[in-house]
Amino acid sequence: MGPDSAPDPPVPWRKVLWERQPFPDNYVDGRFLEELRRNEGLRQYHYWAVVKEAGSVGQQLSCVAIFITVWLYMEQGLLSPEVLLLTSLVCAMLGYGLHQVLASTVDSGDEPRTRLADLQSAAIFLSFTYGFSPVLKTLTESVSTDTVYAMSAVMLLAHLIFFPYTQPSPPGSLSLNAALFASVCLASRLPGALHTFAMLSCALLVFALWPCLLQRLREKAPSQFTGVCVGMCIGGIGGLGSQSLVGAVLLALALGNVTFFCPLLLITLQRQKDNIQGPWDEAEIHEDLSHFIQ
Amino acid sequence: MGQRGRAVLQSNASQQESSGTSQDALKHNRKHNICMVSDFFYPNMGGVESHIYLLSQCLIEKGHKVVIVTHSYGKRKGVRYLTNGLKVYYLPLQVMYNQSTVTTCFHSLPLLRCVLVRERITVVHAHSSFSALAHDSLFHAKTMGLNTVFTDHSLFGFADISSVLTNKLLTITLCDTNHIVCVSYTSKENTVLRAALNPEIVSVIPNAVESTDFTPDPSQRRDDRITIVVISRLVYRKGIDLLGGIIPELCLKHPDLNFLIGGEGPKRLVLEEVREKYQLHDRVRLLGALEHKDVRNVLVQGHIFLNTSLTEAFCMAIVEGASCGLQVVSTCVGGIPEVLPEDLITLCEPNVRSLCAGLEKVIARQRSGAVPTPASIHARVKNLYTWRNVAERTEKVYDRVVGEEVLPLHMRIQRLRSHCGPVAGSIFAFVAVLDFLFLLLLQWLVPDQIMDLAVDASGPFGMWNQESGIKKRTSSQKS
Amino acid sequence: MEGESFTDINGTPIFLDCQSHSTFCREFTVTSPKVPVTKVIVFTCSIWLLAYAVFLFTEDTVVLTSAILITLVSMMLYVHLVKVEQETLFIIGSLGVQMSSSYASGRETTTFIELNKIKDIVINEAIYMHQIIYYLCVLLKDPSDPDAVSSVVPLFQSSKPRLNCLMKVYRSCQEILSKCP
Amino acid sequence: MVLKIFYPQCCNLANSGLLIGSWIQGHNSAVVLAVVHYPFIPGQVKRYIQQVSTASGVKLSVLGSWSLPSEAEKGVENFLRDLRTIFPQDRWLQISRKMGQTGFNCSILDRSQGTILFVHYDQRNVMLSQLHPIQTEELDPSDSELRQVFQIVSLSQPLFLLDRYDDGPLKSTHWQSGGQEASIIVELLKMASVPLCLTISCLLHLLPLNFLCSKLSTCVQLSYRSDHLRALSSPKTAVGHSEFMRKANVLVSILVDMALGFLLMYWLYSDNHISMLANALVPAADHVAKELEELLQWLMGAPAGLKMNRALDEVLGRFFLYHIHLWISYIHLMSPFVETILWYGGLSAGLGLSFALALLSDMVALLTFHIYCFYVYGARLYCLKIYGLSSLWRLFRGKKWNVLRQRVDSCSYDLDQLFIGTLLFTILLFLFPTTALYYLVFTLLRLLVVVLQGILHLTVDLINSLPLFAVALRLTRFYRLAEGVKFSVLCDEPDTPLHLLMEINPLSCASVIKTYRTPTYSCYPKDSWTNLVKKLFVGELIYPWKHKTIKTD
Repeated sequence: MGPDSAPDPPVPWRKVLWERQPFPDNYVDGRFLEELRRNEGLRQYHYWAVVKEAGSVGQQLSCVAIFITVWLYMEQGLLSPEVLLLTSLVCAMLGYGLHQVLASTVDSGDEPRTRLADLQSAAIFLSFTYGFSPVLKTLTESVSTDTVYAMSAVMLLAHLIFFPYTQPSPPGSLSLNAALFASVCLASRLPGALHTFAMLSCALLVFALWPCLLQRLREKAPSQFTGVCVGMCIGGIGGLGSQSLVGAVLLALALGNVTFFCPLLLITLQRQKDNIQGPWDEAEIHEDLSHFIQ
Repeated sequence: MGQRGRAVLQSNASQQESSGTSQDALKHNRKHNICMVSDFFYPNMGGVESHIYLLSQCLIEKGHKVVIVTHSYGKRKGVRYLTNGLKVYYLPLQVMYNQSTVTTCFHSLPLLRCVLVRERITVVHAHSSFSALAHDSLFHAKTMGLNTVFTDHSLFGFADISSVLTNKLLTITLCDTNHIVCVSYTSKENTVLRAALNPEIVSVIPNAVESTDFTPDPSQRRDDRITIVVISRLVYRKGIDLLGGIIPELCLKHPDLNFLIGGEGPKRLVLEEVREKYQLHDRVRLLGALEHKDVRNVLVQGHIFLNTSLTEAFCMAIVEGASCGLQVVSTCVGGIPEVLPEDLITLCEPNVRSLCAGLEKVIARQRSGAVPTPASIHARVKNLYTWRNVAERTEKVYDRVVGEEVLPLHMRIQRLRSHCGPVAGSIFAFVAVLDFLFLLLLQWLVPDQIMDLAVDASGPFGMWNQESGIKKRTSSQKS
Repeated sequence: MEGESFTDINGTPIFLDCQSHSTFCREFTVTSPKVPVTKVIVFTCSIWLLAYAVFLFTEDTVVLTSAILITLVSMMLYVHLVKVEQETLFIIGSLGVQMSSSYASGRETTTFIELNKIKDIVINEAIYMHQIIYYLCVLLKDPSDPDAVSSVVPLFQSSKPRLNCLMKVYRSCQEILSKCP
Repeated sequence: MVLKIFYPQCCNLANSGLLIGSWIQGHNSAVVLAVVHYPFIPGQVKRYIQQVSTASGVKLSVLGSWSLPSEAEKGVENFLRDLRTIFPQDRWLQISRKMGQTGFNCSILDRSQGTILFVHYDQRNVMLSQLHPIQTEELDPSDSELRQVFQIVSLSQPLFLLDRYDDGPLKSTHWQSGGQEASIIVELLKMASVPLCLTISCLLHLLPLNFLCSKLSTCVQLSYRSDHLRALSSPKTAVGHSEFMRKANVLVSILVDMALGFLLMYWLYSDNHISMLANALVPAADHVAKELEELLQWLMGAPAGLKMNRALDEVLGRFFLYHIHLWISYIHLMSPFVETILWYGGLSAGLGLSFALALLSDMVALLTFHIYCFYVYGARLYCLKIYGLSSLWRLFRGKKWNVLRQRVDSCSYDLDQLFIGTLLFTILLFLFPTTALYYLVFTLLRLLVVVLQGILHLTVDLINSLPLFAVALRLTRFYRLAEGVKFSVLCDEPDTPLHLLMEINPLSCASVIKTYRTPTYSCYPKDSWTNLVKKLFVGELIYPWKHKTIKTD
């Protein structure tokens, strides 16, 4: 039974251990590795489907660009805080209306938030922001502008990286917090307390409430979703273009990259995939077992 | 203790007398001086640990000299003796993660060299690919010109980044290892693929079970109910989440069903929550960590043995269950289908539905009484896997390995570079050269002839075989 | 009796001198070689040269003074605390075992262990630095449990002879211990 | 079997006679304590042995005979053998010395014949020495042999009282003191000590010492010393070696302490040093305050180029400046009385140097109270910020601390919670450097004071706990404190039994201090180093030393 003995076996080899077989221990049968499988369960992607999914990434990128544009306008004094507040209010009302309309079309499973709760939240937002805006104003006074810009840039990047693109509705805490942190930093650079207040309300609108509306839109009216994405992208490029041409070109390049080039790369690289599978692989649990314990 | 000291004295005397004839005797009888190396050994408990211990005992019985090298466990460091003069070196090396030592490729060389030289080792046998010390010893043994054997106890995937790295390391250390032992055919396929080996130098030698320790005792069962026994560590890899799904499903259907679960681990929480939610406190008993000697007493209380592992190279637990006369239900993963004949095991897919169906079938058979008696199952399983057989087959591997020649340094470098890819191969060829230079430095600092040769406790000139009185004394030292 | 020459674990020669005062009383003396003069000179010179090099940069005589002081003090400490020239094992049957070591400065430390505290004298193996060595040791009884060993007292700790030397001492010790239970 | 005979060195040249000593139980050995010379009357010898045995508690007996070659009479041999019938014994040792040999011969008259080992010992040293580690139990047959030898020799002191000037019927050789010397002074002191002790202990009982608060180190020292005095002045004599040593150590340390204290007093009151000190103190306090003020001004600007939050910076700076102002006015109010305070304070040195040091430590604590205040404010503010920031940082990442499971869980927050949390987090984060800097500076100041106080406490503790008596004993009478014994071969002649010399191996100085250190209340730092750094980092308050008494309640 040791290695290299008994060369000519009369019975066929079986892949079992419990039987003493007339083969040496290091015998290699013709059926060696016959259970080896490659690239099992590979998902084939279609280019346009991937592009459509990538649209939400581009849309979020544009959101950030729009926010930056608004801040640039405010900083240069081209946009008065009152106008911004008014616009925000109108947008918020419109968005809330749309949200309610979309919610009422199909009765959702979870219990809906009451109007009163929404109103309460809004009151909290406004009062806290208004109350803290003088403090926030002086907060970064002694910190150098470059530091504030760098910090905001990093935070906005973090927002983009950690944003839950598949389901933006309950906003991911880290991404939302990063965005709010960045907006507080940027808002504190503005000339007045009212400016800060307006800027923060705008940030709340763009980073917290807009993704909720977008999620609704995607669930209820998927056809419009693509249009909204395209619209946001154009809006972002246009807005940034009015302030800096280079910024707009860079944004356009980035958007093109994310929405068109990256999906192409994914699909071409997938052909190179070589994954070995066999009986030695750890079995995966596909069922959802959490209902047994919760 | 005093007697131990005396044994040392006498052995040296006899050694000097017989040193002239020893060389011929060694070749003729093909007795080897084997050094087992692994990070995992007693007092740690587990499959690899008991494999090394029992294999060593059987090899000592066959007249070979066996020493074990592992890292120190807490206050247990230095040199210890176990039953039958099995000498264990607990080397003071830093433990990094999961009892595996830190590896720098070099720092273990001085101590390993000392052990290999003073014990006059002919074969280095490393165990477990998780053990950094085993990899180190394979590398250093080659530098010192010794033949090596490696036993792989576990299966690995190919998909994630950690296994890619581990597989590369395995490719490098196994590149000039003389022979590899795997515990099942699946494990062999896996190892051949991972380390890019020639399948001819890979032998399959299954683990074994001390079947005399696992005898059936039907009187311990309660016949008014059916008991399912699960004995495993409660971790994800053992499929405890599946078990958490099976328990409520079956318990609702069969009011006379009981679960007896032995073992400890992070997934205990899952089972406790299931028990809590479905009010199964009287029917699902969690026994916690079991000592090896208690396992049999738990097994004989059950009718069915359930194994829900998600991956397993050999699975001794199902053999132990069958040896105690239980019906075995198991997931069909890894090497499990090779272990028991079809009529002794019910194989299921690793999901709750399939496992439940398999269990229901067995429960129905059990109810109808259409199952073989425990004694007959035991009689069939008893002689399937014995340590003596394992030792015999391993001995043949050693015989084959000893005859092979060890590659000189330049050949070794060539082989590393051709076999392990241009980047990793070159790096490790460089490491091999450094290792060789380090060895030369050590040989200059402490020449081989200055090291005292160790007095054999086991093996052809072992002192313990000759004095029966000492055996008993020191076996008690194990505790 | 004549001294026999052995080597220690590093290969330096040492001398074992056995004196048998009576059938039950023996004295083993292991003598290590003296510190070689060359070593001392090299050590001193290297420190002084280093100090002189520093002195050339800083031009501060404090450096030279402190270098001289450091060499003197370190040599004195070495001779007084580190360098053991002789280790003696004095075994008196039915009374006990006395270990003493005398340092190069002449300082002597002595420990006497009574026989009723001794369980046995054995040769043991241990990991020392990056080597595994044999050493002779006295096993002490645990006062609460006569079968257990409470601690181990190593012998010839600084000279560290090799196994053949230990074997010789061990045999004589066992001879005496077996006579006087 | 080897028969061991412990033989006193002083009897090497004794006239022939009877060996008096004791067999050691459980061991095959005998201790020779004395030689009773010829001529004697056996009855008297027996009576004498009886007397001494009852007085000492050791079972003494006649071990055998001793003969010196000088009186080389033939008849003696037989006479000696016959003595055995007079003093019936199981074993009869017959030790004799021959001309031309240094060793003695010994023959045992009993059933067994075995080898003999002579161990010579110095009777005086063995009698006076105390074997370590100290065991308080009574003689126990299973005990170690050497311990028994030591105990027998030290217990049989009554035997040694019989000295050469005694005109009794018996003459004997053993270690002899030069006779009882009586000093009048010593006797008077002994007489006086009893009533003195009684009065002191009465006084101590009268004094209500319980009110003393443990915060002031002077009070701690006072209660500590009073405890010592109470222990010293108990009218009972010390029982056992360790109690005696403790008392002696305490007495010596008090005496040394007081001597040092008087030296200090002498220096203080001799050249009007007190007023010099007082005059220097107020300007020094002023100077410190000014330095602190400057430090605060610096902090209120842009310290080390750091940009702080201006508003908060000013608020904090003004707050601390006001404190310093308060402090300075307080000091100036106090300045006329400083000299008087110092004058009376200096008197405390009369109680001992340790008191003066403890008082100094308290004064340092009082004088740096403003620093302590600053530190506490800074630490509290900093601690608050750290806690706020850490919990808000968890919120920032969408996690929360699960109190029940003691771990960080993920948690989905509401929009408004997230918004307010981030707002607060941002504010705290930007204000944090300002607070941290203030905290850092004042912590460094506080640490300086703590180190100073720590050194003072250590010194006091050293004075309190150093076993001066034991150290002096070790230096002057090394044999009194024995770690063990050491043997050397005395004479090794072919025909005689082996003679060994047993000497006393003195306790090393380090272990003397370790064994006899007087236990004290406070002598260890409260925290380990890593713990201290951790505490400093999270802004918990640190104190210099912890008292054991506080820890218990």
